[in-house]
Amino acid sequence: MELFAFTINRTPENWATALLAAVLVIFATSILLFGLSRIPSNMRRPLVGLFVFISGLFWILDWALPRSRVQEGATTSVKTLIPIYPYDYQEVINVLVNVSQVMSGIILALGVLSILRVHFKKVFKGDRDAFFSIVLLGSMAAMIVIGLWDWIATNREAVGMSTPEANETIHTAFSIVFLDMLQILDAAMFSLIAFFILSAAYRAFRVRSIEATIMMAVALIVLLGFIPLAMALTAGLPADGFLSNFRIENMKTWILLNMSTPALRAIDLGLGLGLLAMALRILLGIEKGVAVD
Amino acid sequence: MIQEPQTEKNIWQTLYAIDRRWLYLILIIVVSILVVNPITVPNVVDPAAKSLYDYLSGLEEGDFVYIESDWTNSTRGESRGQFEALMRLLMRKKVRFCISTLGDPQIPDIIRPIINQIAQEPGSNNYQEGQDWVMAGYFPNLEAHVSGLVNNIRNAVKDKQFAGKSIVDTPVFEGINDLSDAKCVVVITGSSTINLWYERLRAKTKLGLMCTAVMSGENIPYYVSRQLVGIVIGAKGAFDFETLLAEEWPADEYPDYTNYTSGRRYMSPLFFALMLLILAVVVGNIAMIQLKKSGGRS
Amino acid sequence: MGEQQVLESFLQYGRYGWLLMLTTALVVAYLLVGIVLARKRSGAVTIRRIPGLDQIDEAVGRATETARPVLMVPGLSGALDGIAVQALTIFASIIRTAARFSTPIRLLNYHPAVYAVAQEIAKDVYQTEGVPDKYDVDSVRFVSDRQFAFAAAVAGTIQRDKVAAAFYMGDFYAESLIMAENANMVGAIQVAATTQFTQTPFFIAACDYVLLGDEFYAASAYLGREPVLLGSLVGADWAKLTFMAFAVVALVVHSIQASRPLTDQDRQRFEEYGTPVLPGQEYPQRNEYFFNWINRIPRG
Amino acid sequence: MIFAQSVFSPQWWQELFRFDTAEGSLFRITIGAILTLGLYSLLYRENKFYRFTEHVFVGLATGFSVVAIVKEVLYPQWWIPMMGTPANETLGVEMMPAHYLYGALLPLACLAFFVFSKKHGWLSRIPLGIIVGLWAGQQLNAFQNRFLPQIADQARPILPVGETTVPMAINNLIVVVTWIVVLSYFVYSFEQQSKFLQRTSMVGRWLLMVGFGAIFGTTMMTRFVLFIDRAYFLLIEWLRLGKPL
Repeated sequence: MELFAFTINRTPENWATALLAAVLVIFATSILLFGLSRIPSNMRRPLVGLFVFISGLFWILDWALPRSRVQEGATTSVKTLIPIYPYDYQEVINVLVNVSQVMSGIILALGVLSILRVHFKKVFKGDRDAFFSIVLLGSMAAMIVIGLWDWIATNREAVGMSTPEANETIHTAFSIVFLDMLQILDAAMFSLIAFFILSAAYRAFRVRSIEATIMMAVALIVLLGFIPLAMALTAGLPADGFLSNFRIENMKTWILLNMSTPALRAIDLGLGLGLLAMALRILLGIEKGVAVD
Repeated sequence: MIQEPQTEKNIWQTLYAIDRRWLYLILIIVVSILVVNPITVPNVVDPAAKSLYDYLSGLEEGDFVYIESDWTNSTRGESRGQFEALMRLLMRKKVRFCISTLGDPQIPDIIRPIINQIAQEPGSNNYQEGQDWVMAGYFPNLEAHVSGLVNNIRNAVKDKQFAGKSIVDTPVFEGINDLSDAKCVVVITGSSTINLWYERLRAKTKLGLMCTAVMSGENIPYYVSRQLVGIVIGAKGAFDFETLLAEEWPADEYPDYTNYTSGRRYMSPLFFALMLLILAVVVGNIAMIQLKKSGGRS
Repeated sequence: MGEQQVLESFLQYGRYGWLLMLTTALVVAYLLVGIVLARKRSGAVTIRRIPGLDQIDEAVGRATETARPVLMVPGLSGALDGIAVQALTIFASIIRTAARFSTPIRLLNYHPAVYAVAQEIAKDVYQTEGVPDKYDVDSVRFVSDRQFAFAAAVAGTIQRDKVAAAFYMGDFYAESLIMAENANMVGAIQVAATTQFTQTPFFIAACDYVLLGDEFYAASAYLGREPVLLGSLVGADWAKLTFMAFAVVALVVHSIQASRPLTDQDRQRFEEYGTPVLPGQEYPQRNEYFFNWINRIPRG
Repeated sequence: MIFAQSVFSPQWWQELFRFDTAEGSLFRITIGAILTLGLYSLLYRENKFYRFTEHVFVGLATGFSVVAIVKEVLYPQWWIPMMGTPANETLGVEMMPAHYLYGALLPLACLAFFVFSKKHGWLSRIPLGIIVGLWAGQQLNAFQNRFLPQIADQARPILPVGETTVPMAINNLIVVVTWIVVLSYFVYSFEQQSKFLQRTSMVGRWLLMVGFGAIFGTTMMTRFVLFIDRAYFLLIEWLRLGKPL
């Protein structure tokens, strides 16, 4: 049974066995993949295509397989009608989500490599901006050290190997770099858009063409419809009856529900179809960007 | 850069291509003055916000609501006011709730003090963590979390603990065996985490959304197609919720109750900033028309 | 498993019965048939003009004249997805023009996996253009995968390098205006296309040319005129026409149905398949009639 | 009165130079405030202060991405399933078996590093292909659940009979017509020779602008509130120039 499930039951003692099994798998896969590098070049394209298609197929099955709610004791869960031995299909899906994330996570190292490359080059070439590159590399290193240290400290506290009091310095350091620096910087950069929206609107909202005029008029009505004081302007109109349609908040709601909603739905549907077509082309290996040329 | 032949520009030419930094300076001045000295503004409640408020306000004591709070400091201006108003309503109605978060691992640390502070207020029925509400904490994987919750809520949060025991063993989760036992799922977010709920949530569970104003355009269609029970939009939505709270618990009957916070506070600077924008657009247009008339550049 | 459970297992097919899955399958079929047909008789398909795309060469040309770089941003996709791949496919043709004129490029990436693909595509383009030595590996960069750090760095790059042309294609969120306004400050020509339609108005306000909606997906077919791409475009067009026709039919049938009262059987069915009912609303919802009617067919 | 605690008072400066590191202390707020001003200086023009802040920002952000990937992805989603966890009775944790096959992901993902190699560059397509393939497979589900209910909602009664009132009927008609007209703008491959189709397509573009105008209007509110919140942070929380909430 264990053999088919590809698992080892863990006890506190057998960590070395588990590690050995994992290392063996890593080693075996490496050899297998190394073997791939020797296959003839006309086989490369179909091979990559096969990888793409099979990984997509898992989710297509998730779309197609019927499922049922199953009562297990006090809880209800969803099961596929056709269990894929030895797991329920939902478990397969959970693994897939992991796979994509773990692989992207490992590939992040490639991105970090790119950053290190660009900035170390600047430092060693004595670029005009070398100082700023040092600042960047320094703050990156500081964040990694503090972040990981704090994480390890927290984990040790969770199993009772350490106490929060003993790790107070590192917790404070982390909360400074995270809450008081990174988060604040995020918020500040985000809020800068207020200025850019003002200058963009100043330039773009001109009665230059029909399109620009429509956009401006609708934007202003919707805007006023959100402002309580502007609503007071038309508050003199009756609350119901025909004239109520000209109250600014009613105009806003009407535009949002009956004009903007269907227009946006239409554009969204087009985007959805484009995305689906893209996905199909990728799965079939006929999209140039991912397939081997 | 626009090269003008004549040395002296007339006022319209200056205004037409005004240096954007002047606009920025005026905005900074206007907002600064009103942030320091806010003015109280009246309100007209949005029906979509009222719809969610009425639904939640109609819940009975002991009902259960699942909350996903995804906001971080970057949308604090809008989401915090919404979150506070929601907490006040649920606590006053004695509705049990469980909060999870998908946005950022630090969110529980940001919102827990807010909840505890509101729980101390008069009218909040002295809400206790583990008794009346629980924090399911942070879930890194959006996709797996939402499908997990929909498939089996107890299983999805059973690893999260409060005071040494699993949160599903606390009184909060009593009688909650499926997400459809929750009266509502409320998502407070500044990002597109809501899309997954539309995709995964089964029709029987109701979904409410508190989002930033920017997201309203794409989410109102879901309110129209009734995939949402109600939608609370931006700081105005927070102000709406605060206004509705004040209607249900008016200040003369409940003098100690806090109904208004940042929703109302941010309304007057917002109003004047938007007025500034409208003024700028009008001036820009007049400048353009004047230039056209005088045969300047069009 | 009892019969009830087997029936219930079709819950995932939603409130609209088999129609939902069938429609998705139909759309897929349209796309596939479109691709197959276009392969057979390529050249027979014409696409309407997409103004923004005609400006690419002009923008790159201007960058060459001023010896300032061309900036490309393939969006802020959270993973390596079709949107980023599509953006990079469009960028490939921009990089090709840039390689011919030896214009410097800056391709700034948000996601490491997108960065890897971008790196490869850029390398390939320079290779096929016969100028592999002109390719600078550092011109294709990973910046940061945190939204506003990315925006800050792009804004900084735009201002410091004084880019002459900027192309934003793919998934963009709030940062769209930060990039576009900064590029506007340095006087760059900007072409934008985004799948997040909420950002399109800001690009319209700040950029010179904007591809609306799925013109973004049509772009690679428009630029490359490859049968596969043209075919899927035609398939998507057919799907759109079908949906339009469906909307008209549904309108008529539903209007007629809405004029008759509900039966108890209808009510029971709504109960069973979990149609949401909101307080203060009639029960069941009006626009469910039509699908209620369709639902009867498979379950008899 | 209000200036008693503000930046104009000696107390404020005393408090700042106490370098108190407790959460929400003036010292910590000041760090954030200075960084905020650094980013805001971009509004005037690109300068050294901005450049410094930007590099700090990118450095911290990338560092945090690394930390977050280790903390939230590699450890819980790869290492733990691969190594399993023994049962722990005191914490009430059940045994999780070691799924050692997870090990295969490491060499598989590492193939992406061949991207710089001239000879084996194609190997990097394998991990990237798997990621993009997984994305592509999900699109059927996403399309079905996101878009089809919206199309379904287009089925609305347009006859003013029964419970449908005349205004409702008119609104419903407008909704459907708008939807169809805008969608017709996005039809690419049919020659738009006829005047009628060209007109429809032009009107479709106008209606699209209505949608975009609405987005612009709603977004402006958010953006201003975010700046107002930052102004509150700088003026009230940091400089203490007014009464807090």
